[in-house]
Amino acid sequence: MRPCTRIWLLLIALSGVTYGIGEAGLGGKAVVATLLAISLVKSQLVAGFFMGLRRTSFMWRAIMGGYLVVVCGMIGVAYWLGAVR
Amino acid sequence: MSDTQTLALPRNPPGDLAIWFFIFAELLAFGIFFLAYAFARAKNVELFNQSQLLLNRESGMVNTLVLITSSYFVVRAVAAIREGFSQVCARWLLGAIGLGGVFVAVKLAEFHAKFAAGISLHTNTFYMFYLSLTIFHFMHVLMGMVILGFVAVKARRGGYSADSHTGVETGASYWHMVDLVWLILFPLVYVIR
Amino acid sequence: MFFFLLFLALTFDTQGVLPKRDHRENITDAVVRGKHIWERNDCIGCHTLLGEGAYFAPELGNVYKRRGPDFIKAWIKGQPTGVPGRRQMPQFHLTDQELDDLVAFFKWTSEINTSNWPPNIEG
Amino acid sequence: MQYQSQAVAKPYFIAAIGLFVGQILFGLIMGYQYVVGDFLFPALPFNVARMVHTNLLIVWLLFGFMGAAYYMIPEESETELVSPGLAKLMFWIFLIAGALTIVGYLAVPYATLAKMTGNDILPTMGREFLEQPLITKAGIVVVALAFLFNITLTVLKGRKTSVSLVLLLGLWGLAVFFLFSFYNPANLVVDKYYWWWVVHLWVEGVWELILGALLAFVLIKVTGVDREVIEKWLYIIIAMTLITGIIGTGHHYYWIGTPEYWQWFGSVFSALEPIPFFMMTVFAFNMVNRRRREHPNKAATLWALGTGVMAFLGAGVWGFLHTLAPVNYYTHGTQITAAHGHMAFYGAYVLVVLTIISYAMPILRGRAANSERAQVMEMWAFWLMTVAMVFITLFLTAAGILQVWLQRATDTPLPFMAVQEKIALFYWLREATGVVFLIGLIVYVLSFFAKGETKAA
Repeated sequence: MRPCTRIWLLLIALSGVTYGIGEAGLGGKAVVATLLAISLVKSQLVAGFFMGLRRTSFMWRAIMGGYLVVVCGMIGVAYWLGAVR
Repeated sequence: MSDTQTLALPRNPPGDLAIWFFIFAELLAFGIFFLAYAFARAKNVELFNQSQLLLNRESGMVNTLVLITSSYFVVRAVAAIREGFSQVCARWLLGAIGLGGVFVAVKLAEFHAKFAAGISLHTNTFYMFYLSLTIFHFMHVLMGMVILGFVAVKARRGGYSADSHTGVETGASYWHMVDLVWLILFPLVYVIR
Repeated sequence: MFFFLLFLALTFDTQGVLPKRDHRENITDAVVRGKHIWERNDCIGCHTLLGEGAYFAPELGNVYKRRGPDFIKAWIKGQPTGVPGRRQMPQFHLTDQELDDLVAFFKWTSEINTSNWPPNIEG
Repeated sequence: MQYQSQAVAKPYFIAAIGLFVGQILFGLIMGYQYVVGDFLFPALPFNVARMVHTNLLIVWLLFGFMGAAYYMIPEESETELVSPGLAKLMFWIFLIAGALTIVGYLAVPYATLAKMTGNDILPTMGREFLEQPLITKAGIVVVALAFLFNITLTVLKGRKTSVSLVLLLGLWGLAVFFLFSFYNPANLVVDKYYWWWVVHLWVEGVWELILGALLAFVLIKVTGVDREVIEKWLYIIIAMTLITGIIGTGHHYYWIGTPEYWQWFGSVFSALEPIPFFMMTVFAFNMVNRRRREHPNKAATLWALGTGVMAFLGAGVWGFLHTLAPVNYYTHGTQITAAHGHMAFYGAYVLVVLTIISYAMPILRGRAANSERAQVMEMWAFWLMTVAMVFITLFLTAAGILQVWLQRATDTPLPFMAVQEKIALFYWLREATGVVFLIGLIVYVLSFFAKGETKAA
């Protein structure tokens, strides 16, 4: 099986997990953290393997990785703020 | 910064460098929009949680699978052209565009249901964000389909080769960006609560 | 291009909801005439209206609520104050009818839903 | 000079500088009126002085843009201008119409001027920056059409470059959006909504395209860097400009009666507006560092770099300071806005026009660059004006912060005029730096008359 096919199946599986959590109607800090982590992993997989950033210089990977970490992290912060309020 | 010489890098990402500036600009716009959503929610948790339950999570999930798969098709298209198979490349691209069409159809059905229920930008803050974000993304899908369409037509005519196929990679990179944005948008707006 | 389309879509949507926020059913002939008096004398060259204009003289979007109709008319009639060194407002020689129209314009303007701007009555 | 018809740019540039001087003089009068309120009253009320100040700015920048286009387009298109005669005719029409308008502002009360010029037929006057009488507005349209006709046909018959296409797009956009100045509905909210289509979409939209094209042209000439490299930058910058700037219009739609979602759209997109300006700065410095030749005109390079930096500071940083809706709630319509307006216009548009003048004027006068002495004077002028502008901005910002503090963000707000008296010190400081600016401008004008050896073009 081609590596990209494996990545594709992995992405499908992870999306299934996200959907499952949504169907179960779960909430709370741990669930939010899990969902954000899954999103981060998925988007990194797309960026690295599909967009081909994995074979580029550090700068490109850092820009994309940094962007994803900041966005997912800040979303996490916002949810945490919403939970403590 | 716009040629390899000044960057002094081992490798640039695939496709025309200009598209990457564009991609990062778009990602930045989406990123700030996502954060605006998240922080607006922090002030209004109840409203967001209630409204979120009324979204059609099934169609969101279907569209996630559709976009991931279409992105995968595009990867296969690039792989094909790297080996010089123009027609194979074109077929994968057409498949990806077809899936884009499925996304559009599902999304339109979803929008139709919402509009029929009388929901608009003014219903509440949640729906303002839901509609803005998804419509904004929707327009990117349409734009991506147009780009892939041009690339597919050119590939069909044998316009690319194993040595020269920047155009395919450029279109592919844009399409992956559209997919990547959705991978954050879907959990954020439809699931996380 | 794409962003311009989005901008047009938002403009279209805005046009649709504006009537609820600007109460255009209250735009009487007096309000229309008042707006022209406002423009004809270039009031915006010193004052702000809903925060836009020159920053030389007070905000007038909420002047109706701050001062009331009689004060506004008396004030305009009494200009310039002639206090040495103080900022001066010209005498525009408005008729009573024109003053009423201008006040009608200020009244309507003060009723626009501006998302609670300005933060307080001083503008 | 490679093409004879480029010479028509010269009167445009001279007129631009002349009107610039006028603009600054009126600025100083207004600055003085801010502290000594009855200065020149009733001969010259503040609103008239302000009208002259802002209208002169717009008109001289337009002269600068037109002169720049007449200079650049023949060289870019590698062909003579279609009609140099038309360009000369339009120069005189525009200059005379402009002068008459200013005389009208100064000679009769504004209401009388409105009556004389047919404002009753189609009322368009008395709105900020669009104070021009109906006939002047119509005149602007005629001049703009003749100008665009001339320029567009020249581009069409010659070589088409990215620089000339971006410039054309910007100039056409300028003309198209100006048409909204004729739309003045009785509903103030709708009036303001479309008023911004002229004002915002000019200065944060199509004018930026013109700015980018002018800067790219001068950088190609003075650095000798490959055209392809510069064009790629130009494309990316204008793409970013349009992505952020168009929906960024929303930052004007927070408090004028428009729906509240504009607070989100405006904040999100205008928060990104500094990016194209930042890229412009990086672009200018990058190209100069990679220059392939030492152009004898060092002053032009300085102006170009200054454009990048000051546009970023004024439009980017000072714009960002108060563009987010929660901040803007308190700063809207205060001296903070004035601070931003001054530095943004100076950094982005004044400097880019002076850049192209600095580059083109020596060539129009038959030499590659001015004498050493003249260039030194020009650089002095640059630093005097730029440093003065930085301080004007800082003082106005300080005044604005105090104003917000005393009048807006407090439980015991003071009335407007009481606050103005409390911040008078900053207005005095601003006026003093304004005088320094004028000195810089005088040095600049004198640099055109400086003697010394020059190399032939």
